[in-house]
Amino acid sequence: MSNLQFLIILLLSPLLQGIIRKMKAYAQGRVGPGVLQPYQDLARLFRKDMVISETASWVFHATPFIVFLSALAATLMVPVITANAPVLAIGDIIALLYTLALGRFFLVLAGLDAGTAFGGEGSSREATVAILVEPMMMLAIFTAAVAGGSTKLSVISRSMHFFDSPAHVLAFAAFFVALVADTGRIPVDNPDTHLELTMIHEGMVLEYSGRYLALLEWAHYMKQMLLFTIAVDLFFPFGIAGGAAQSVIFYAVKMLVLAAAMAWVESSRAKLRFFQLPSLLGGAFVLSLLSLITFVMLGR
Amino acid sequence: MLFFVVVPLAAAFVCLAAKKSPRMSEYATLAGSVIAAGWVLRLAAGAAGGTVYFSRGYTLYCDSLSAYILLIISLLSVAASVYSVEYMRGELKAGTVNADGLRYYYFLLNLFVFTMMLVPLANNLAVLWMAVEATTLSSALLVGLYRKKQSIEAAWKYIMLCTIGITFALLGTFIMYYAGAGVVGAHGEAGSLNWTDLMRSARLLNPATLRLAFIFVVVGYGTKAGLAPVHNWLPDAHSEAPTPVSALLSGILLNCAFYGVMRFAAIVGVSCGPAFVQDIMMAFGVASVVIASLFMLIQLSAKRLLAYSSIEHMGIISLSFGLGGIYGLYAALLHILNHAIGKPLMFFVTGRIHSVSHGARLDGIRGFLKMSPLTGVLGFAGIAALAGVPPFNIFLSEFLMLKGLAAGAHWYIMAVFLIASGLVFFSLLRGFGGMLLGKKAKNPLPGAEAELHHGPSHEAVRTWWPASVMMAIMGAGLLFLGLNIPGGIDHLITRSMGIFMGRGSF
Amino acid sequence: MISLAFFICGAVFFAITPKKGLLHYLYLLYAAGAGLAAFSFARALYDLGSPGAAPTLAFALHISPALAVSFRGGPLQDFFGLLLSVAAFAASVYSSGYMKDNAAPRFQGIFYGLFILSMGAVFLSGDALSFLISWEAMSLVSYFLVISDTESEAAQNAGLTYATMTHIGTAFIIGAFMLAFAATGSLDFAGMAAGLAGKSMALKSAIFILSFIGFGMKAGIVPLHIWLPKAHPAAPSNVSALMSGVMIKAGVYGVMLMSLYVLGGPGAHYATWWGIVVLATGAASSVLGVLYALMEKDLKRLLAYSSVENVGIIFLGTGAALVFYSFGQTALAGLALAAALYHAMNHAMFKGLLFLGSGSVMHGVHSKNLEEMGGLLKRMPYTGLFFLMGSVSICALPPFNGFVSEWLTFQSLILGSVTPPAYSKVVTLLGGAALALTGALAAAAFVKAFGVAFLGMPRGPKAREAREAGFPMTASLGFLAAMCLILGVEPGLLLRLISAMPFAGLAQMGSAAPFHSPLTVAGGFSGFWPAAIFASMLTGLLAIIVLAGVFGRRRKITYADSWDCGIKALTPRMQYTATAFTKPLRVIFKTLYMPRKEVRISFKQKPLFVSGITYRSDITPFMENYLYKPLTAFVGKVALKIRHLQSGSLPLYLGYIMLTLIGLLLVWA
Amino acid sequence: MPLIKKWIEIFGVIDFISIGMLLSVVAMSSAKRIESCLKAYVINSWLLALLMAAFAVYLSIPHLYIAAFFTIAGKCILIPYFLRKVIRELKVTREVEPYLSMPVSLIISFALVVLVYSFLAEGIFVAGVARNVLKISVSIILISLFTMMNRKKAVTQVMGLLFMENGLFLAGFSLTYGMPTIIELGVLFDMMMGVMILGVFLTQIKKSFVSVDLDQLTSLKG
Repeated sequence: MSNLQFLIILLLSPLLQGIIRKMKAYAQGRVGPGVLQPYQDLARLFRKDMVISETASWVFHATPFIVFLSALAATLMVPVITANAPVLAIGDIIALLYTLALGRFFLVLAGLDAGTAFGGEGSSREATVAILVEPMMMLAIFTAAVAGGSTKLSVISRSMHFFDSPAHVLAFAAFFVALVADTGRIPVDNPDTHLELTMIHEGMVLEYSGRYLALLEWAHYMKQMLLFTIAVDLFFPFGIAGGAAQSVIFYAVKMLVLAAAMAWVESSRAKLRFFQLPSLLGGAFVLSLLSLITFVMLGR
Repeated sequence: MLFFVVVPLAAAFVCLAAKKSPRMSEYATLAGSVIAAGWVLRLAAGAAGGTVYFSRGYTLYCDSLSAYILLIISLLSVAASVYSVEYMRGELKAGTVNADGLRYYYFLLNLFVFTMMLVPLANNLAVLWMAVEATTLSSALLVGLYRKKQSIEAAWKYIMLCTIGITFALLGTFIMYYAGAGVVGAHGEAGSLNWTDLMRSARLLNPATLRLAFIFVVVGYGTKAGLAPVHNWLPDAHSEAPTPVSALLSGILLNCAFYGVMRFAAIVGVSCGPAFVQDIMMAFGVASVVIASLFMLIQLSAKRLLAYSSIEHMGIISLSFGLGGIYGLYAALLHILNHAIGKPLMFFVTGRIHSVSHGARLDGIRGFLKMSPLTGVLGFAGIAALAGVPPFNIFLSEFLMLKGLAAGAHWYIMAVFLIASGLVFFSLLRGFGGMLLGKKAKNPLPGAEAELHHGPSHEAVRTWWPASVMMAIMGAGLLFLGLNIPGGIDHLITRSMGIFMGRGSF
Repeated sequence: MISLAFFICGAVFFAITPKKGLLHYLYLLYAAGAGLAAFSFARALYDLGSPGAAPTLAFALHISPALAVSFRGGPLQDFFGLLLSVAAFAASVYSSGYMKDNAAPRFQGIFYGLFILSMGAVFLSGDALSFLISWEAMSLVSYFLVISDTESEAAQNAGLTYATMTHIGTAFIIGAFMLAFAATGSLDFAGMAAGLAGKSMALKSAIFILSFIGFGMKAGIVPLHIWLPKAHPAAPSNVSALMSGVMIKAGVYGVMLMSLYVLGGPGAHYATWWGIVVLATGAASSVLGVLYALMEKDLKRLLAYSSVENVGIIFLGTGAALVFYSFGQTALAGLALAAALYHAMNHAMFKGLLFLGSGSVMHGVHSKNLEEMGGLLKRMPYTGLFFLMGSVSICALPPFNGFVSEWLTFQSLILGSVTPPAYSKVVTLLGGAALALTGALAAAAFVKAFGVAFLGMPRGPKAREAREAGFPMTASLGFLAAMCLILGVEPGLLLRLISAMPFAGLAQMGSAAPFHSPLTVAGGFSGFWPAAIFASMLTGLLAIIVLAGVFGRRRKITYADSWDCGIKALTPRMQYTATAFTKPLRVIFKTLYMPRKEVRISFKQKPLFVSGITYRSDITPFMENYLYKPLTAFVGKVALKIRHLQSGSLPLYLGYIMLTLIGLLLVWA
Repeated sequence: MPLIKKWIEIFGVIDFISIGMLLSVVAMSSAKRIESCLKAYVINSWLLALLMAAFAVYLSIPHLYIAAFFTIAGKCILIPYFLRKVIRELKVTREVEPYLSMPVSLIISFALVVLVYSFLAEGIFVAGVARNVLKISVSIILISLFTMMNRKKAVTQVMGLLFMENGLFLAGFSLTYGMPTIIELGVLFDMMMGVMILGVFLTQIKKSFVSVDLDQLTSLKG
């Protein structure tokens, strides 16, 4: 039974997206669409026909599936409401991140496949952001892993209740920046614009339509929720050890809090120019480095 | 048994007599060298078995060391005479020498070989000295064969420096005699210059006197052997002599001079302990290696490059000889052989390259490999060998020397040597790689350059099939000796080591 | 032994076969030999545990009564032998197609065979002399292969740099051997190991550092790597595959041999800083290597730089192992060592695959320049597919083999946090950070390589006419790609072989990955199950297909131009180029790259009517300019100074004689 | 006869002669004109021959007379004649054109003598009448070497070489009291051959370099 907890992410990730949008709308004094809007979007896209570039090769066709499947496989490795599920054995946090990276790899390729300038631009920027984000995410995770005495999310989340060392604070700060960048949100990327100068993720998927686009969007939602879940598993795992009902409630609350934080960030910050990103992400990198070193030096 | 040495002399005069046909002198030279070589092989076989040959009156003497050197000389003289045919025919066609000059050349060549063969056979140290001086005189004329400015200048410096140097050697010999005069020689007369007698009574000789003698001798013969810093004649002479002569000069003449040093060192080593001799020899060796490796970096002409590489190798020989011990001595003697195969081969290759290139400069030609693949491949084998790259033979002797250095804990010398060998490798590869590889083209040179070096260039590469066969054999020898040292040679070397180690010296 | 015979026959046949048309089939002989060798090595490794297991081969040859060379198989030797023979098998099969239309097949064929043989000899030689002989033979032969295009100046310069640097490296190796010889009186590796057991730390450290520099030169570690991106691309692709896949592993092998076997004899203890040095070098090599790979427009140079990166990763593992050994934490050391060995094998597979693939691409496009390619996936589908698999593996993405080894390396580096002192903790963890950065950069580099070469529109006529390569070539690519997948899904296969080695701590690794169950390390510190990840994806795919079949109705797919903002002709020149793709990184890392760009604008009529704009941008080779050029310049200056000693004046020379004499007299008096 | 022997012993004839040789060399090293160098050489050779004769008397070794005779024939007559011929052919100017001025070269030559004496002061013990001769001959050799370094003209270099040989012979006889005649003759022969060949090259140098200044013989360097 506990092996099916991945369904939560699979099914509820569009909802989370909807909630974030709603919160953003509130924060910006708009009404905004209903929280179920993403489901309707997906449904609509699934029903649509597709227009595909002649230049595109089979990589273009394979990418949506690979991205979706990699996200799916990744969800299997993360404890959502309980940390003792046998299925978690198939991968630790590193495996999880690299599985996600597989999806990103193909997404970037697909951006190049249509042979347009937009796609190339999106891919190039995505690759750059990834280069800046992945190491710092890894470092933040190192800290948690060293503290938790394992790279298994289940063990880490069981190992502590609330983050209890200065290292964790720094690590979480870094991880949060990574989160913002990886989910393609302001100030790194603007999820709801198609202005070719600013878009990153949207640039890559510009050529997609219909089901493929649906799959990609869904995968994107899943990835977002997945990362949120990792964040809570690593840094606020309290309650996950408890009974099912309790942990479900705890989980919901944590997700809402994170969503709120995200919405707040997005509406209070302005999008950064692309070449200002290094200063932001580099700063976060230093943070994560510090967290690691402080942990090694001070211990917990 | 030892009087076969007159064979080359006879050949020489046949050449001089053969006024009508240049062919005649060619055949005489070939025949003479082959006969002599055959004889020497018998001799060497005997010596490897431990036999020692004397002439009446003990003026001529042949033990394993002499046989070893003789073997090298005679085999190389065969190679040189075969190649001479190819080379001089080319020169004749090019008009750089006339028929008369050809005859003259062969006469001197045989004379030169004769004098060199005399060196290792001489038992009497004065006779040894005379032989060495004679080699200078005969080869000086060869160096000056083309009556061009450079060749004359080179010959002049050569004869001047070597004669002066050798004067000191004679002084050393006299002092040695004086040291021996006190001691009653084995054969009645008071004081003998026979190496055998001196060696027998070495323990009784006055060490201080012998040291003085050795100093003069090592400067004298060292000049001739091309040890830095008294090597200066060598690059000029080697680069200006006709190519076969250059091969003989660097292949064996240097070793003949060094042979003299070795004979003296044996006596001195017994009398006043090895340390003195070893320090001097190692100092000369290191100096030669360093200076040569630095000079090789800046050479523009192929033959000068090879000449400096000869200095480097003489340095290696001297260094290993100075090291002494089983490693050092074996390395030194083996290296003499190895170098005597590799260097002449490279000179022959260079000669062929020059037959089509504009002048002797390294940038005078590109892409020779395409023009004559066999020669090109042999050239690569040659530079690999000279740079001490396994699986070629020179690596083995260098490896033994390194073992000796390690055993003696001479770490600084080893470091210096390794760095120097890196430079040498680079220079050789850059120089010859540049000529062998690249697009087939003759870089036009300023006319002055062209006439200043070997005359006009032919169109086709000058080859003569026996010469090609001979060069191929030499190339194979490089590889073979790198993988296996024949028993006979091993015996010769080990017995010769006995000369230096037998009485507890070295 | 039999395989040896095959190789010799091959070489001989190359020498004698009269008809040039048949030559390329002879490579199949090599392939057969390599295949046999692979089997014998693998069997030897499997039998290691069992009693009375005979070494793969053991014999000695006498050079002279005093000198002998000996060759002996052993666990480490067999492992690298296996690595060699598998790669050689693929490369030989490939060559049988690739060499069909080649300039000088005869020499190349001979040297190719000798190259493989000499590498085998290096891995199997049992004493210093035989090692040096085979080592230099390997270098020499590979030099000839590098310059096999004798007409090209670039190849010559590459060859010259390569040969010289490797010769200098050998000098260091000789130094290390001689130190050991002086200390132990033995040139036999076993003898050295036995003799060095009780010796002083200073001596051991000297030996270690010398050998590390010497072998590092061959392995291409930063900053000794500059020959590598010159030489590897210059050789024909089947050779580059072996050079990058196997020959640089000879350097790795050397480091392992010296540090683990010779210096790691019975009861040996290590200095921690050895491991730290190796680790730091590894980190630097991996990051810098991939950073330069990222900037390359030349496909083969890109691959060569990525070899630098991967060697760096291998050394990260090795270094961690040495650190752990120095603290006696053998189990962790075993983990790190296993990671390094595993990555060595992996790199042989996917780098071989990629180089061979690039060979096919050049075969089709007749160019190494990425900017002239594009859209090749449609024209050469198989090559494209396999190249893609190779790229995915080299980016360490599951479910391919690269991920397994990098995962193991990550684990060992994180576990560096359990070493006692703080500095080793920090260094190992920073190594982990470097590895993470490397992974991300590698992904970008190979996205660029594959995306620009195979996707989008053809960027030139050459690319438009590209044709798929012949059967043997694609077949061998397929073989290697399959190996990548298998080693990625079932790590137990290789870990069993690795665990057979006698180094402390490796034994545990055998049980770490039993078949069909998760791979767990360090007593359950962590684990993952590659096969399961793969399976889950497949089932997911199945599910999607089923669902689509059940619920989804058939939708129509229309094919049209890409979105072009309305301008009616989207030309290839509007695509992102390789240079454009990496532009952001050039800006971000400008302190390292020191990019130089020039923009030339030609006007029809100033200032408004522009007829053409050319934009060139490239990067300053940091090491060459700031390390090597000054060095060579200095040596040259010294040589020119010393030239005055030989000024040509006779009196001066006489002066030398006199001075020498007087000097010696001083000594005497 | 025995009387003469006694005289030789008493008056240290041997020393006188050798000192005389030394002086002639110094004279040569500071001479201005080629002719005077040649004269110095002739004197030097005569003294050498005289020394041999003295030894022959003193030690009553008959074959030294032969050696002395050949020395006179070769060194005092043949070689000077040959050299004069060469000089005339080459039409070299009379000045020797040294690099260093006369006083300097004088000082240096004396410095060399001192050097040699200090070197050979101990270590090698030559007994008997010839006790000083070795030192003298070595200094002769070194001085002539220095002279060769100091002169621009190729001819004067040949002369320097000849002086070196004389010094050498001096040493030879003082140390060995005469080796087997055959060897002496061989050595003498070699020397003369050498001089002949040098003469040949001299003419060729003149032909192709127009002058016999050594400054011009520096095209081969590096």
